Amino acid sequence: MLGEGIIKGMAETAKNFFGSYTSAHRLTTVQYPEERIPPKQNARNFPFLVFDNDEPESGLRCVACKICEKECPPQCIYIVMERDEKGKPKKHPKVFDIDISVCMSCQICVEVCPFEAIKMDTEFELSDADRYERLLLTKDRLSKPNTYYHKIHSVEASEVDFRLAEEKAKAEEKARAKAAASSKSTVPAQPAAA
Amino acid sequence: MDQGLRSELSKQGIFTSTLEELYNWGRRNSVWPLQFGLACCAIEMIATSMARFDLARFGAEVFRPSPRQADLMIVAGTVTKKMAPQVVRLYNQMPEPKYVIAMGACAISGGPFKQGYNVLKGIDRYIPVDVHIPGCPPRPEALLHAFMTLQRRIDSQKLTGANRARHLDPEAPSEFPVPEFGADDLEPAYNPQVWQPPTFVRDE
Amino acid sequence: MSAVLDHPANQPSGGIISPERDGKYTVLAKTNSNGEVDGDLLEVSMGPHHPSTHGVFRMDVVLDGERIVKLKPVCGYLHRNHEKIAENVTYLGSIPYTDRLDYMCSMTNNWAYALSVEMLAGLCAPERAQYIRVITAEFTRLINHVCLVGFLAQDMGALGTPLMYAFREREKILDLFEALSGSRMMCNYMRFGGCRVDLSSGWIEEANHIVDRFPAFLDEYENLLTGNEILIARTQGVGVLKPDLAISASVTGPMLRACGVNYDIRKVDNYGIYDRFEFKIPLGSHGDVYDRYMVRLLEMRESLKILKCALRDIPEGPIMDPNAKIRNFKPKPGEAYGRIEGPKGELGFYLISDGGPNPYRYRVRPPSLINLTILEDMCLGQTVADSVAILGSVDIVLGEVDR
Amino acid sequence: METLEEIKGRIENEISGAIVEILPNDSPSNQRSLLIGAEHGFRVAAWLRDEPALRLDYLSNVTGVDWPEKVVKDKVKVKRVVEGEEKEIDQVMERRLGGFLEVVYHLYSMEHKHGPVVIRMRTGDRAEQTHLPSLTPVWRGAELQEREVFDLFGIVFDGHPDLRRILMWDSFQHHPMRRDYVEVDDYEYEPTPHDAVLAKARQHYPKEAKSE
Repeated sequence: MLGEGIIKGMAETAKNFFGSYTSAHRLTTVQYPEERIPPKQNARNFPFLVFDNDEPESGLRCVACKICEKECPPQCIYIVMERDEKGKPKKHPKVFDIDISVCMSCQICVEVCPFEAIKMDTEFELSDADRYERLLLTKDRLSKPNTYYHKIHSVEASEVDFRLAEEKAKAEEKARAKAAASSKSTVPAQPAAA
Repeated sequence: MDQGLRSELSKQGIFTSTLEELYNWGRRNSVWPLQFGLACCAIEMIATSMARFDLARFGAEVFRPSPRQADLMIVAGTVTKKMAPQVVRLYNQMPEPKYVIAMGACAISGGPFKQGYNVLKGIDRYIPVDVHIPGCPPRPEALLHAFMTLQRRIDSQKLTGANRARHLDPEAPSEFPVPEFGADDLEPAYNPQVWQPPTFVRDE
Repeated sequence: MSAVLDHPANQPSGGIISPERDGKYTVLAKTNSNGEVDGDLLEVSMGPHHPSTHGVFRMDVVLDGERIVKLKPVCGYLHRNHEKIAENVTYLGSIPYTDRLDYMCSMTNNWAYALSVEMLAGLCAPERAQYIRVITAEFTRLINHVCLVGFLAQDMGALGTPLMYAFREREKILDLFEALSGSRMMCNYMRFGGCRVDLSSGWIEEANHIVDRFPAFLDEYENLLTGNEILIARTQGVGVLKPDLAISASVTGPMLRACGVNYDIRKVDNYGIYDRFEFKIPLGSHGDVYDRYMVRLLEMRESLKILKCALRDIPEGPIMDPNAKIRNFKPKPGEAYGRIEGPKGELGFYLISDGGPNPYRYRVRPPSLINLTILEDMCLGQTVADSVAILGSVDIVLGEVDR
Repeated sequence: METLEEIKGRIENEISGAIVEILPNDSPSNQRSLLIGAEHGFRVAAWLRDEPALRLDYLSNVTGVDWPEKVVKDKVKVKRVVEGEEKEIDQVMERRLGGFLEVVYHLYSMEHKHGPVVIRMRTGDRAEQTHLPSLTPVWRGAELQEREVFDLFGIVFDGHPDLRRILMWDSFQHHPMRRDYVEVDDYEYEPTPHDAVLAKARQHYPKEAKSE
């Protein structure tokens, strides 16, 4: 019969219309500002820097090794290493900028970082009228405490903490062994990753 | 009329408003976007307009296929040099008041494709942009957030005075020159009326 | 209107048009006894901004009344220099760029690239990674086909409704991808030698849940569309493509199979672990828009079979080849061409290494672009409105056409 | 499928004057290729397509590769008379390898389901002799891809029905995928400059140079 297919389609639409009130798999609208989709464990948007012990400056895990700067495919990371008066490099970034107007959220910086210093944030409400100032994340806007990391990626953060503690213990063990062997040096060098 | 008197009146069931508020309220809640996608972000833009995120809740009910019926241009995706003149032309065809959202890294600055020879490094070189959304691509919620940012911006616009809304200023241009294809780049490379290379220099 | 006829290969022939031509360009229009074109031809530029061109694609159409006499695809409006950029970033750095090629199916793009690098460097992904790849690739095929059908219906005037159904299912699969890789669209998930992260706990259950529900959705979708008289009238007998022309024009994917040619790289190359799954290859017989639509719907059902098996059989184990190096990866000089059956057709990557950290030459074989070769042949003699349906059925994504 | 050596032998037997060379490939992929002289390229291609045992009816991929001129340094031992005595001395010899452009075709067979057979053709140089025969009449699938190679590499395909630029605009003058293509300077301030971008930054903002 001509029109049968159309009627069948209409019936399907009607079924969906009423079904959308009752069944969850029909995905009703998320009323965004008031209601949010619960963020996923792995969700990523832009990078941030992790610091330990509530010390945003000295607690930064970043040692300014510039690996992420080099590996970043769109080249949106800029790092300047801190130097003391004599010009000797300190293992600390003086400038750490990420241009999120360029960043493509690929997570390669996180993957290549050997110090677990840079991680992915889930924050996405960053739209702004100003392109240059507000979309350039400087070090103070990037630094976030480890507790925040635990809050957004709990599973991953615990794994990282475990791994870091293990490494630290190993390094201390090594340093102690070294100290015992030479028996002269008194203070073991602090491992870089700590 | 001060805030106190107004709230007092509204308790009595009398609502007062200024012309400015009414005007901005109307404009704010009937922004119709242009159905215009360029690249990856366009898919997220479509996803935003679909049932799960439903951009229509904010008054952006319909995506208009014609620029003549649209108020908002969402530049969703990479603007290449080959496409830039068409984007400007579309913008010129939109009636005032009109707004532009640069959605995604590519539209803001060329994004990951910035090093490419055919990629325009930011659509703000040719047309004024009201809101930038970083992200590659931004989540649908991020577009909704940007939309609310735009609504707040519209809400704060003045009807009169020196800093009145752009479309109320007869001096302010509504159309911008369309760049032309040259032998090795667009000519001109940017519109100096809209955009100047920033002179910011890092001090360390 | 003689300007149209100026091309040296163009010779006006009498009478109207047959879509089959032997690779020659002939302008075909009604001519009078003197060999002149009857009446005026109308040149229309459809695009680059046009609601039905799937992005920034342009067709220069010459019309005789409402019939298409000549059609030239014009692309390049999204030429983002992917290949040039890839020559300047490392092998690892190219992976996120491949996501943005065909932005509906980032997982299959990842896989094609990872496969090519694995061929170039002699790596092999472990069992579990192979299974994950199959699972994600088949989910990608579902996303692509379901959205394509939605867009196709929208192009033909079904404003929104089928597309809304499609995007609803897409959202569910995207949620899976986000839980797996962290991003909805740009997964950046596969690596040469395996995958980036392992499946989280509960992921397989969730995936199983979606796979179980999907056939019911497909039935719904077919109820909505397949028997619809308007759809049938708009698609059957429209844009017919003959198998020999399709082969000669290197058409691949569902487009080719709709013409009845049995060529699916999953079966031919048996890349990955596709030889372990039982699935059929749906073939069309007419090669028209309707067959392309049906082939895609049937392919989704076959994908679901693969998904079911893969989700059941997935073993435990490592997900990265221990020989794979992510940083400072420098394959030996040489070249490799690896290809997979993407949702749109054969997606291949051709890499030349000179021993450095960046590829010397990096080339994407884009199925969307190459399937456009015969767009004109399919459209000649059809009406303008049909050209929209035909273009929709080719299934192009501009990120891949122009790169 | 036959080995490349067999194919090479048969081509040279069947097509008089055709020069075929097998190019090695050291990578584990082991996809070696046939280098075909440009003059006979068209006939060889048609033969590959029609030969019943091969039936390479499906042209998968066409691409260009740019090999600019390069200087290779070889150490050669030279005998020379120094102070009346004959000595062997290491001498560095410089060889100039002429640049050329190359097109690579990847062929498969849909009928026999085998492949790939990779064939290549090379131009004389990179400036004037950039003509190669078009294989579009053999495989329609080459049409858009050859246009792309023409656009990005500047190889002119003789016999192509519609050789125009495809990706860049028509008035564009360069061939951007060539390795010596210099991009136009449309630099703007970038907050995160390094490598090549830093060089540009220094040029545009001299102060930027001081800060590093």
